[in-house]
Amino acid sequence: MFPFLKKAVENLFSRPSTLDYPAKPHDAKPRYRGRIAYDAEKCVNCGSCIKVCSPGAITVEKTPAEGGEDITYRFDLTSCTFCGTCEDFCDTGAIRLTEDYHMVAADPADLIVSGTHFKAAVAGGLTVSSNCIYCTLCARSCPEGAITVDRKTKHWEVDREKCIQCGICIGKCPKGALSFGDGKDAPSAEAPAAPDAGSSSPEAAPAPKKAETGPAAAPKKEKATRAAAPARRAEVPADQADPARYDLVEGILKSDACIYCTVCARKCPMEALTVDRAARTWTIDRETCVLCCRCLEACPREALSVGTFGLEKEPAWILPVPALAPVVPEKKTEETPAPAAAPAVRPETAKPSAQAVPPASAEPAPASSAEAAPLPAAGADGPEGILKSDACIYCTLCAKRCPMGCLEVDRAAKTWTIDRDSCILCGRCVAACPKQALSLGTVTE
Amino acid sequence: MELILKALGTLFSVLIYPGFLFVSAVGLLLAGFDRKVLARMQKRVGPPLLQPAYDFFKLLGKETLVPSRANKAVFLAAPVIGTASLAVMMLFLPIFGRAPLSLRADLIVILYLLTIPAVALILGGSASGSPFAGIGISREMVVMMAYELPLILVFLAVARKTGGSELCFSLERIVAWQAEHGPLLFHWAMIPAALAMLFVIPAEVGTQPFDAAEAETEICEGPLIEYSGAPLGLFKLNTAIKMFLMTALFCTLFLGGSGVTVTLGPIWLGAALSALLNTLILLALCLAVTLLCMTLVHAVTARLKIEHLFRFYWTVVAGLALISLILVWLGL
Amino acid sequence: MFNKLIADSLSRSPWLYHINTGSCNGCDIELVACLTPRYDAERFGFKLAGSPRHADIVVVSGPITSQSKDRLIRTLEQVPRPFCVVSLGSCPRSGNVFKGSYSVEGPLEKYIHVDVSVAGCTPKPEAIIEGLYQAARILKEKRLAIQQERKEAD
Amino acid sequence: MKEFIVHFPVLAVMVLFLGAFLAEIFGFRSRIARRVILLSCVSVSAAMIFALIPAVFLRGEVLTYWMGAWEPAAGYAIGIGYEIDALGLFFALLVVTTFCLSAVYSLRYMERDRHLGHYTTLFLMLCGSVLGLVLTGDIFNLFVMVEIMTFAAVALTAFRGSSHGALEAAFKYLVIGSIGSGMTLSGIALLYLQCHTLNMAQLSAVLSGGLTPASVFALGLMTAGFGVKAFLVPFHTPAADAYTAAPSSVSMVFSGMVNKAGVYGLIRLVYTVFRAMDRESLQITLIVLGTVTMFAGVTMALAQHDFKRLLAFHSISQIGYVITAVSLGTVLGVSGGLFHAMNHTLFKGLLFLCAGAVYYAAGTTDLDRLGGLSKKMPHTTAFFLIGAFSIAGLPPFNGFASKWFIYQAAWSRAVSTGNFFYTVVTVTAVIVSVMTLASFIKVTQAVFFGQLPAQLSQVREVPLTMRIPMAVLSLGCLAGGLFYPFVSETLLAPAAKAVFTPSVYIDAMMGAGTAQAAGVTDAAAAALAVPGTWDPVLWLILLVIVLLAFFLVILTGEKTRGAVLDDGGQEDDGRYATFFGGERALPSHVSGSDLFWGFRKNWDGYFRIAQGLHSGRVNDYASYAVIGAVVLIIVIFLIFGFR
Repeated sequence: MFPFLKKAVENLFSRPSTLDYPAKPHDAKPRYRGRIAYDAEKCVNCGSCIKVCSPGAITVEKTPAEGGEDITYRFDLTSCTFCGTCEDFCDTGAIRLTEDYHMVAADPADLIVSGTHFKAAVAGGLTVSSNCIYCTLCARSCPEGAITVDRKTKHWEVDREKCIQCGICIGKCPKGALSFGDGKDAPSAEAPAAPDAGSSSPEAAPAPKKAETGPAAAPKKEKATRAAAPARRAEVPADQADPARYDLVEGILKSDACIYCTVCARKCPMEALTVDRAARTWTIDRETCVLCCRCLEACPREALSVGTFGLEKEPAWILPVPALAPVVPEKKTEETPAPAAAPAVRPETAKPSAQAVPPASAEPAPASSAEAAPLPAAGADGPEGILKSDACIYCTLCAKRCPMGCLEVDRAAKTWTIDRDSCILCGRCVAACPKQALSLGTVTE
Repeated sequence: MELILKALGTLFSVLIYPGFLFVSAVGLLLAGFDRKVLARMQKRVGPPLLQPAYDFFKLLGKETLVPSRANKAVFLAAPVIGTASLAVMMLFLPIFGRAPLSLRADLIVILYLLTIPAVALILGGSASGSPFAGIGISREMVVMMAYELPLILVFLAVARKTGGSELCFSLERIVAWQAEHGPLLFHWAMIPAALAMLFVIPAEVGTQPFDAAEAETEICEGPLIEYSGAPLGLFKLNTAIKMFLMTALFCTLFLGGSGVTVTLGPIWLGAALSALLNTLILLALCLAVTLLCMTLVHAVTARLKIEHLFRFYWTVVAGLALISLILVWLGL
Repeated sequence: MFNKLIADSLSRSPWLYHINTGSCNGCDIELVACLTPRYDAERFGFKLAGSPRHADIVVVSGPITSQSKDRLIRTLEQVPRPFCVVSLGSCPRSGNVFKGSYSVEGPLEKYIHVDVSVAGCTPKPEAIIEGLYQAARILKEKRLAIQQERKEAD
Repeated sequence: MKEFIVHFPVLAVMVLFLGAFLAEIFGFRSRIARRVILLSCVSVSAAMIFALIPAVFLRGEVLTYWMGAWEPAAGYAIGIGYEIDALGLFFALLVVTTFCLSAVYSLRYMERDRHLGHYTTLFLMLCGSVLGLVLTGDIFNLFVMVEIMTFAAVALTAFRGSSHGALEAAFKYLVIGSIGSGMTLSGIALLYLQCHTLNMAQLSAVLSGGLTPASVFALGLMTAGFGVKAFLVPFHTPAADAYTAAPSSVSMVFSGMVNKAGVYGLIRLVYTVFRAMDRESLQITLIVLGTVTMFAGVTMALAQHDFKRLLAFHSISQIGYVITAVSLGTVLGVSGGLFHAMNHTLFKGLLFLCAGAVYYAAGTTDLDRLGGLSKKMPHTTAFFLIGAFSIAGLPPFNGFASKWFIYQAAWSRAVSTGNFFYTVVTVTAVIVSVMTLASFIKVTQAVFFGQLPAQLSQVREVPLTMRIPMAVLSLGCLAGGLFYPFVSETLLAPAAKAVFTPSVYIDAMMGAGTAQAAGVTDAAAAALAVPGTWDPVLWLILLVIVLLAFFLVILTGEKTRGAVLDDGGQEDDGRYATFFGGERALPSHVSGSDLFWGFRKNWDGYFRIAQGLHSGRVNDYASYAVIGAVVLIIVIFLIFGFR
């Protein structure tokens, strides 16, 4: 009691710790999520915010107006949980939760944040150019679920009724293949863009399909390399490829460092990789691969990379002849190592080179799948494996670290055994060993 | 004519000074002071000094609801009786240079008159018919039983000290004795009694930690639960007046009571000045006592359970008073 | 003048009664935070009362669950006039994330006129103080309106 | 007129006994005859007693009456003499007030019982015996009256024989009462052996020569005997049961006059006959008895669950006050004691009548089954509150005035003798007073306020003839407190003077000069002076002024205040329902049985022992009585010596 007494008397003669709040404004801490600020101009009316709002505090109202419609978003602050999800999901940054907490009103109408923007009617709908690789990213990002993509049949379709023309998919497309085009049917992979395709968004729809007949080929070449095809064709390294016989395409490449640990296969979202530990084979289904490069990140040995290689050309007779413009055979000259990013293969570069590309490249060539050769053995005889020196103290740390459970250490009997069939040579045990008793080397016995 | 003047004078002293109006004003001021200082002890800014007055006037402007299960007459009369008896009691304390009726009641009477407001509160709560109030009145009564023992011991110690071998319950005589021998607080045998009295005051007034009867967090303010509007305001006023009354009683018993007597300049001016000065000094003393026994204790303690409260008063506080009584009895 | 005094006092000494109608406790905690030394709502005379009969401002938090609905209505009935209702947080006004639940019977506006809404989930104590302050002013207006009515009735 | 008045004392007693016979003969069948006999007897008797007031109180005479004109011969009283001094008449007034009001009350209260003829007979016999007891000057006559009183009381206790515990209570009363009577009789026999006379005045004169061991033994026996009649602590056990089981009109008579008879006997014995109160050790003995009685009574009352049983324990407790005060041996103390005896008659009678009214209306006195009766019985509630405030000693009611006398008397003894014991007595008295308040708060909450149980919704206010006695007693309570100076001057001062002037008593009976011849001198008793200051009338006037001011403000300020709204009869209107944290306001009553657990918890051990001692077994009770009597006698022997 007496310490409290002392404190009480101390307090009596010290300044109160009370904020002089209503008299002096008091700001909230940074990143406080307060009143919603809504910038109608930035809004693209995608409706993601409405979707993610758990209390359903956001409503949209569309009123027809001349030449389009007025779109009004209302954020009811008396219903909001201020979770900030709408802000996170807003791709255009139209929604922002400010640090203003003064949300007090006698009239609840004062607690509704709203904004209206005019959205001109878009003449056409969403269209896809031949750059499309059917990766399904657009379908997955579509807030309205208006896009359906079938990789197998290479079918891309948009439901115009559902599409709200938010444009999110355009941003998501790795190949820049989407645009608001004319109102016609979406171009299929087989049918190149219609010549009269008008682009409202030049950035998003990079392919000037009408301006030149030729340039349409360039994107198609990209497409061709990844399009599904029944035949498998031989691959050769890019520097050795004969441009006459081979298309130079981009894809995942595997180096000799591969230990066939299967991690890449497990990480592949498209299940395009098959790795057989026993047979020490690494296979990629290039028609499935979307070049997301997750396998690169996953590989413990950094054995994978993106590179260009030659892909044996398709026989010309498979090529469907474009209906409108007979394509002059072109030859690709310069940009053999096309980066993974799509814009690199944009018309600017593709156009001048279009002439050089042989006509075959314009067709949707059947994709190829390559089977990598077995890894050449590192040593003269026997496979590579974990080796143990006499420094081992049988501490079992290596066994504990082994992801595959292939190490067994018996402290009492002082034995160290390894199941070489299970070992993926990931090297964790080597790193874990406190005595540096383990190493990677050729197994001789 | 003289009779009328006298009657008017009495009426003035009953209703205005030092009667009802004055007591209410000072009581509310004391309560405000208590709240303010308490807040400052908790490092808060605290309400304005006039906050209890605002509370009181606000309550006058509210509806008064009488619950259907309540006995209306008792329910409404209880707070009025309580306030009136407190206001009248003020006249029996010789704490001002001007104490018209202090000859008319002695310590024992004061002891019993003090129970009337508590009984009024109990009856009002009981009449409201609420079970919460039932618990509240039970606690209020136990609190009363708890502080009555130390209080009577303190009174007897004072009476023995000032009266010697004569019966002396008269407040006037106690004050006169102190004028001669110095305030009782400075007689060391009386210090335990003064301490005990300091503990009795918060229980009598019903402030934390001795407010088990009106614990708003457990039993929704106990006896007051069904009160609203003006009657509630009167009960709040009662508490405020009690605060003043008890501190003033402490001043009378232990600090010499009637303050100073100064004569300055012309007689009438001197009388007026000394009355003013007396009042101011008394007020200062009351503030000090309030600070010491209510605010400080409130700031550093939590509410006691009722059985602990009872035990505390019958052991520690009564013990203190008893020590004083025995010391005084031994002639110290 | 006396009337003015009373009306003035009404805005200076509003006592709160807090009803939790199924709130997650966030708002309740923040309301209590208003009474802490840092915010000290007692500066303006705010005080938590134990009984609705003492209340001037009824603070409602929570989305009015079906369990609490009747209790809320009963309690609100017992508050002497004039009084204000303040909805604390999003729940009483809209149900917030609980809206549409089988057990939510909100919004509060269905049962009683809400004088001041404090939005936020939960509102900051500063915002609560602001809301209560506004309610206190409304209280004064209500009192004056009652006076006016009486005067006209005479 | 003067000639008639001399016969009044004995006639007043005779009328009642005559009425008892008449009631038995004529009142068996006819209700009217019964009522006529009852009312006429009590009113005639009361009128006769009241007619004695001017002579005794105002003129200070002592009236004597010799039965059959058998006046003393050769200085020896052979006949039965009645002697009415201020003390006797003071008690007689209490007695007649009690039985008059009780008679009026019982008209309606007892209407549901059968055998009312017997009731009337027993009631009148009880009244006559107690009246005779306080008026007689003959100690054997006094014993006879005690016997009649005891047996009538036992029979009345058992009157509602069908109700629970009545016969058991009567049996306990019979056994303990007989022990008391036996001791009294033995004491009287011893005295007669020693002094060869039964006249109290003459006894007093003879005993002034000094006490022999036999007369000390007689004193011990008779003190214990009257202690039983007054229900002091080791002898109090039958009181609780008897008061509870008897009809309320009889309970009122018990507490209003039957135990007062014991008190009277004790005072007469120690002050007039033996004049032993100059011994401080005897005073202290009796004060200890009284203090223990008041403390034990009130604590037991706090633990009770039954309205009447609670009142019974309070009767015991208040008698403790009376005995304590009377034993202080000062004028102030004796007047305080007598005042408290008078007030006890008023407020305890009132409270018992209230309990009876509750029983009449609700059919039970169980505190756990009652509640909220104030809305149904507003008058009874008001009377009860007055009674409760009086017994709790709240100013300005009479209980406060008498307690205030007692505190002052005890404290002035304390400071003048420097004996710390008296301080303890003073403190105990104050604490007991607070506990009394507590237990009546409990009754108030449990019976009158709180909420009405559904089964009591048909309860109605009791009939007018039951309310009138209550109203009279309430007025008495208020008047006694407000005009205590008047009471103390006209009633208490003469009665106290009579206590302290045995020579006057002796001379009046045995002829002037007897006292002086026997060497009886009165101690220089001071006149009654109340040292304290307290002006209840002034206080009340001030209070009324303030209240008026309030009401003026309220009336003029009606427009500014919020309206006072009440239920308008709508029981289920939520706006006026009791607040239950929002729950539907179902009937929920905090009943009184254990209201003060915060207090009880700290006294657990004490209550366990005390309740264990009150086992309800008559064997235990009888042994307490015998052991108590033995201890008392030994103590008295120690005080006076065995020589």
